[in-house]
Amino acid sequence: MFAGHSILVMLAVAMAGAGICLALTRPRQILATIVAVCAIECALAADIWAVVLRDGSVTAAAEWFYVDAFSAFHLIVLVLVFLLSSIFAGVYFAGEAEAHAFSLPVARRFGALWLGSLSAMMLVLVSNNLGIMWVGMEATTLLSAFLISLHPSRLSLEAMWKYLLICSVGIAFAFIGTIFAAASLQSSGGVEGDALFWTRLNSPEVHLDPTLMKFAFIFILVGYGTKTGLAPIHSWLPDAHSQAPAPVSAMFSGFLLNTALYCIMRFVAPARHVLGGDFVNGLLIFFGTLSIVVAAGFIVFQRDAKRLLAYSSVEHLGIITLGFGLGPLGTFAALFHTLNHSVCKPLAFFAVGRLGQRFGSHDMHVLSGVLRADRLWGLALLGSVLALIGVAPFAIFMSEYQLLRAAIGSGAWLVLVVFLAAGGVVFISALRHLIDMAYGEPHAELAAPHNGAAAVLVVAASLGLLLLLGLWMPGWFLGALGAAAAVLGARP
Amino acid sequence: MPALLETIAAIGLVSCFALLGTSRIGACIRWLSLQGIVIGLVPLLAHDGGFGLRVLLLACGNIALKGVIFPLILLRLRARTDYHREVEPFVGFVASVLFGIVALAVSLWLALALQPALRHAPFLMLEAAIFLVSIGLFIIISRRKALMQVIGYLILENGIFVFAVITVVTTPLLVELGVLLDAFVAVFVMGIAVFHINREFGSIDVDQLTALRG
Amino acid sequence: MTMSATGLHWFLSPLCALLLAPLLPGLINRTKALVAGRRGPPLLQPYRDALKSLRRGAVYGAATSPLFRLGPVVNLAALAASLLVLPFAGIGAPVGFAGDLIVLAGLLALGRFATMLAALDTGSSFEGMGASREAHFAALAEPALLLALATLVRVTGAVSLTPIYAAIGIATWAHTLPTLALVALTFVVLELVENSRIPVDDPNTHLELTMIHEVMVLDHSGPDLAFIQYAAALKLWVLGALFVGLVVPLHGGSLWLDGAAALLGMAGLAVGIGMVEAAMARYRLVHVPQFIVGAATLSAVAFIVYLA
Amino acid sequence: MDVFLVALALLWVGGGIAAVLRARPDAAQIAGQAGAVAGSAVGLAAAIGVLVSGRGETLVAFWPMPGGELNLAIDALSAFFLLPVFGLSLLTGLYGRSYLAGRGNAAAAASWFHLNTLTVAMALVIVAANGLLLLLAWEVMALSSFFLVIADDRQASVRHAAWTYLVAAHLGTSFLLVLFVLLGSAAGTGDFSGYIGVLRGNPALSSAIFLLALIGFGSKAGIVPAHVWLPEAHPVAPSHASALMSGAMIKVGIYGIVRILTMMDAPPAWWGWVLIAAGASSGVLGVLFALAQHDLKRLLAYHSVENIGIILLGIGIGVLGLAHGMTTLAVIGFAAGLLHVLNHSIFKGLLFLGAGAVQHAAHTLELEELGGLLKRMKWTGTCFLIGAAAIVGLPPLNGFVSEFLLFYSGFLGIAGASATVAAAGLIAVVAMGLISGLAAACFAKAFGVVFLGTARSHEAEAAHEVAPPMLAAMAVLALLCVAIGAAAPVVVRSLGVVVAQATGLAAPQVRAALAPVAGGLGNATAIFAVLALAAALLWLVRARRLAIAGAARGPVWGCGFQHPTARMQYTASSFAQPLTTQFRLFIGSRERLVPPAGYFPETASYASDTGDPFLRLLFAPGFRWFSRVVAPLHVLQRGHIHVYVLYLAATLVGLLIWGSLWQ
Repeated sequence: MFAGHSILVMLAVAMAGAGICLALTRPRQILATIVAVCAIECALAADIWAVVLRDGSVTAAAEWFYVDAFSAFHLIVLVLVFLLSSIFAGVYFAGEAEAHAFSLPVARRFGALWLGSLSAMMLVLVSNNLGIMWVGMEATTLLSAFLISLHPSRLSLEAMWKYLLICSVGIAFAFIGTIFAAASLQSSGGVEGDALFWTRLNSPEVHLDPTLMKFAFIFILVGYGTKTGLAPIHSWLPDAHSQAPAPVSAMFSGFLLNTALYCIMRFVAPARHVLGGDFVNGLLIFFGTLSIVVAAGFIVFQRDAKRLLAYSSVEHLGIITLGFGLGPLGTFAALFHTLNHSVCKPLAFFAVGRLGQRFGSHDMHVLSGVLRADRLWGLALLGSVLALIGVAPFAIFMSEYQLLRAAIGSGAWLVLVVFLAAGGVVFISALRHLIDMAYGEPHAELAAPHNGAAAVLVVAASLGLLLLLGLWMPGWFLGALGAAAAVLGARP
Repeated sequence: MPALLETIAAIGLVSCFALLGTSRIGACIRWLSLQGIVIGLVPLLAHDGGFGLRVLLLACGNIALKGVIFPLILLRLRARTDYHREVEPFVGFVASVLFGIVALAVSLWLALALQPALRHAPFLMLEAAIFLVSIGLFIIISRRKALMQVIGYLILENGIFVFAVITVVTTPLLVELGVLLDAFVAVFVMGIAVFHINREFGSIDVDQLTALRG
Repeated sequence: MTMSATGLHWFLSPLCALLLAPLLPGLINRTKALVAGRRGPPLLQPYRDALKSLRRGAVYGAATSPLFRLGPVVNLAALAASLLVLPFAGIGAPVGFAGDLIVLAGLLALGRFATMLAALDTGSSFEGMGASREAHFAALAEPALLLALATLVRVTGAVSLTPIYAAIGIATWAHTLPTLALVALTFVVLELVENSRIPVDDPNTHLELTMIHEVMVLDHSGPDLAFIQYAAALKLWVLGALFVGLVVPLHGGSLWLDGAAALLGMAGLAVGIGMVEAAMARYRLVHVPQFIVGAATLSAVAFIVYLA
Repeated sequence: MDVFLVALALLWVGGGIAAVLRARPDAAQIAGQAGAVAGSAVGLAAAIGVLVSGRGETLVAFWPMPGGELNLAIDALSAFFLLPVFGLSLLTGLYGRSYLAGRGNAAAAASWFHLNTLTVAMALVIVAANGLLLLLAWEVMALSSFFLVIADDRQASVRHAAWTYLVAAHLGTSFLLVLFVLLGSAAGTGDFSGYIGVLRGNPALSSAIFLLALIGFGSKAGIVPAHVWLPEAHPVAPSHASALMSGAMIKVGIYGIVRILTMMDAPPAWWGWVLIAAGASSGVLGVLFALAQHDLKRLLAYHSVENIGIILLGIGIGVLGLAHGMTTLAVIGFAAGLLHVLNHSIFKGLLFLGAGAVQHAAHTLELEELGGLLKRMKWTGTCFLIGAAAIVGLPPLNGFVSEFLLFYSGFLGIAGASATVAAAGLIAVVAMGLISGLAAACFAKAFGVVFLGTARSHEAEAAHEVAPPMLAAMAVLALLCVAIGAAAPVVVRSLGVVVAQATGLAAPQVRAALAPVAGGLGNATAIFAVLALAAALLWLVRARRLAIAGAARGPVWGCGFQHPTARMQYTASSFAQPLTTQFRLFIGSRERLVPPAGYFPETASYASDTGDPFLRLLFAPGFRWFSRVVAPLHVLQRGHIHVYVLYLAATLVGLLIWGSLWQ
């Protein structure tokens, strides 16, 4: 199939799926539909990726859609996260307590919003026009808001309101940034009309106004950074992640944050081009490091498992941002880390969510002896958290190693020390909780677990992938990462 | 037509001060709708490119949404939710107005700073845009009621809209419509959220929403 | 294997030790008695005691295992073996090689370890107490011994006992008097500590609570006891020889003269110890460590004095 | 190299099967044991092959990982360090099944997977010739041993110990990360050959790398104060795992230090001093802490710290010799250190297996609960006695040989020309003297209280001899202790090739330097032969006399106590009390003394309890302080949405101001 079309088909399928979910009459059907749609999206995304890797980029609908190696890579991660999360959603909602019964209206709302968010994120990734990209981004906020309070309760509503308001305001700023960017092109006598097109903005022959570009980038960074969860504007993140149903938290950590970061990175190339590396990299390194440190500090005194994972997301997004600021090798490491984190963190949320259902709480003092209570999800929790805190042979160890190479390569000694110190803090405190959760005797007397094939599949696939990438990086994958990094003007 | 533009800018500023000063939500909403209508006219006057179909459509859409539909939604919402209809700010009205004056000065300065970079943006409008944004933020930060925060957000939106219209000569229609759609959905969603909050908490005082900490 | 003594004389030094060692306790006790104004036991009393208990049968406590019987044997064998590296007077050691001083220390430690285990094997609290004290003081005495030897090594530049003692002559004393004197003092202290003489321990007391070495061997009887008594004498001899070789640095070349001088030296040492025992009372146990550590410091000072 | 790979494959297949078959524990245990034994045997053959032939083997293959390459190399040094790894793995494999037989559950079955993985990882660390590969194996090593430590996870103390262990491992690894990344970016490659290229003739970089290595690898080796995880982790792991960890794994840390040293030019003198200081402090403090313990395995763990100190003393003197160009000194120093690596793995493995046997038989390791086991567990007791005598460094066992070398190097330094070297030598000699004296005291206590006297509890009374495979494993190690002691000259001579590589000196030079000391050891062994002869003779005499005069069992003069009870025996605490009180300053043990009062005292008791002072006074307060420091962060997240939006605005304004100032 010709890739240009498959972009359109991809979007169409997602939206159609959202519509169908509203029409279906059985929760099970809806959950099945979600999985099916995500599977199709996977195939399409793979097709697009293949084409992109072959001939550089794919455009469609008269330049409105444009996919290069960078966005194609994110696309793959996106569909992967959604596929796994959708499969898990089936497992999760089947096990919901009566209080949170997964009734038809709830199911419909979930299905529609879920696939709606998917299509919105896809729109962000494939759109060439920065305006449309912004529209998509705002749409993800609005659509995913009600996923948080799928079962309205005081806490979930509080979390949802904070998410909604803070992110909307932030993204409004991002729009100002976008306008500044367009203006910077225009005021330097650029051709009118297509001022908002990234291909145009990024083409080497145009000349941009540095002042405007500078402010543009600041607004973009703060605006989309809010949604990326960069400290100190991450405050909505732990609330939303801790209150949303597990599949939703997984999807948030797994890709929503990365989508926002992706938008920032779209502006990095032209900004570097105009302002030189120091300005942009300096900002990225600063916010990345700050996020790592703040997250480490907060992780020390967490009690709720999902909050802990949320702060860990702040940390890891900080790591990725930091990587993007550390030159070619850093960019490569950041992309690698993106994939690893997006596979690992959802798994952790799955495990905590599922175990939380069985123990009736996410409090880490209540969760105990999970390996005995539920071997499968216990292993998932153990493996994913160990991977998250950077234990080899899991892939995150490798991407952090690459990041260290980048840091030393660019002589960022202070950053190196801070990174390792914060990493140590996270390791110490998270491991303490992990051991007490995973091992020992469960406090509560629980029925024997019944984990279907779907659950096993999710766990095995995620852990397998993490192990594989930690030990073995196929050449073509390496090439793909390299190409993606090259889009940001960096080739390792 | 600079004269008209200046009038619009003036009305915009006045409406902001009114929003800062009034203690009743209903009044706030009405001022907001006035602001919306006036702001909606800007595209028609901003560029002397004449009235294209594009511009017309844009203007009508804005006026319809921000001048009419949003206020109606908000009023309905207020009728449904808010029992005592005071704004109940953290920051008193006088202080708010004082802040407004300061903000005005600052945005003046900023506009001056930006002017050289954005040559063909009418100066007053630029200032008004910045002012609107800052006031929107201030209201979100300083008001207790969820409803007022929505209003603050809309003021912010207005500011950004003005800014977009006067700086970027021509943005593709598709984008404009997309932005409008988003704004609409945003208000819609926020409305539902406020409604839910009111049902759960028995009020829309967001200061009660502090259970999630640390 | 370097024959440090010419011809057939190499076995003389161990022979002297094996034959004459029991004379030392005899001499000590005799001196003590004379100073105290008594006649005291005959010089050969230790021989008699040993032979008598050798002929006796043995009684073993209920708790003991074969290790209890093995202890005295190993102890005596170790001390006997240590004679092979011990230079005596002009007569060098039968076996002299680089590092033999380490072997000497090792053998002493082996004997001590065996004795301690045998004591613990009785399961009685008194033997246990004795073993504990022995372990305590030995742990402090070992560094002292090594320090003293290290100083001699530094002075003579040799790492084997025989050459070390061969190298120490009147001339050496002449220009390193303070160093050697301090080392000699250390050896005296070690002689007293390792053989649990007054002022460290009183072998003739009858209050087990205050004993160190004697209380460890209370339960031994018969041949075991004989071995222990003989081993004690040998230990006196071994450490004494280290001291005497240092303070009687006569290498006239004539075997007999040197030997005679050395024997006289040993006798003198024994008499001296007797005097000390007669003159002094034992320290309270808590002061013994300070006594030993003091000795170690003497050697450290000696070393530093020489280094500077 | 193929043989080596086959060994790893066998180990891992066996472990894998064990992990898969966890549903059927017995089958799983058989598979795991088979893999461990067979694989280790093959691996041992490979290592010995390299040592004998003297020809190193290498394997370079592509590894699709940026900065990494599948680059393996077995040279003499690696082969030498492979000996304890595979040797102990073989014996622990032999030992393990009977030991785990008590708890034939799924977890026990799975523990084989971790055990074999640990062996594989250690072997890979030792043969890796690429920084990233080494790091990966290093981490796997830490992880698999972590799972072994937490095997008995129902007790909170075990979980805490496992946590301490993995934290220590991770903090150490982060230094190694910096080390290898730094070298890699300087050399532009991850391979050791490249490292050598940049390290030669670059003293500044070399010193930095040396310090990083000392901390990173040293934390695994257990240098004070990074030793705190040892006494936590080793006691709680299954005993054969403790044996493997204490006997082999901490040596991998030593290997790392030595390997890094081989990559550099002749080291500056201060490295030697640093190593000697670390060695002396670790040695003395380790044995002092050990004295105060009354859990057998904790005590043994602290002795590992002590022996690591001894090893470092040797290496330190060797480095000092290299720095001053004193070849003989360098050679003998390194020889002492390396030989002690081997020896310690033998007798410490033996002692841990013995402790396991005791636990298996008497269900406790609390010294005050044990006693009189020698009569019930003759063979275990004998093996343990040999191990104890060896670790104390008594002739004629293997411990004495390496300590002889160390003393000898010390005396050489003292006899030598340079005054500074003489001072270093004196420090080494005195420290060693103190260490061996204290060690003797400690093991007199340990062996005496556990195996001698009478039982202090019913469990100890009911103890029985353990299964033949366990005995076999211990017997082999005991025999090795004796054999190395007896064949000392041969052993020392054959160290030449390893030492040559460690020091970078020419083989003939090394052989020339080792020849005299080997000769000396020859004489020593002769003397020990005489000793054995004399002992035998005396035994005969004694037997004859008693045959005539008769030997009776019965009450002896127990100072008037005609009916001694078990409770009258000297306890471990009391035995060590004089020394622990004397060194209270260093040990910081908390003593509880209830002195007898009045003429007819009812009760009087003495007990001492020594938690690790570094853990108690340094690390734990540090952690508490840190969590106190970060606690105020709460304030940033109080739940007020207005404040959050304010953060947003503030960030924006701040950035805008900064941006407008930025040029």
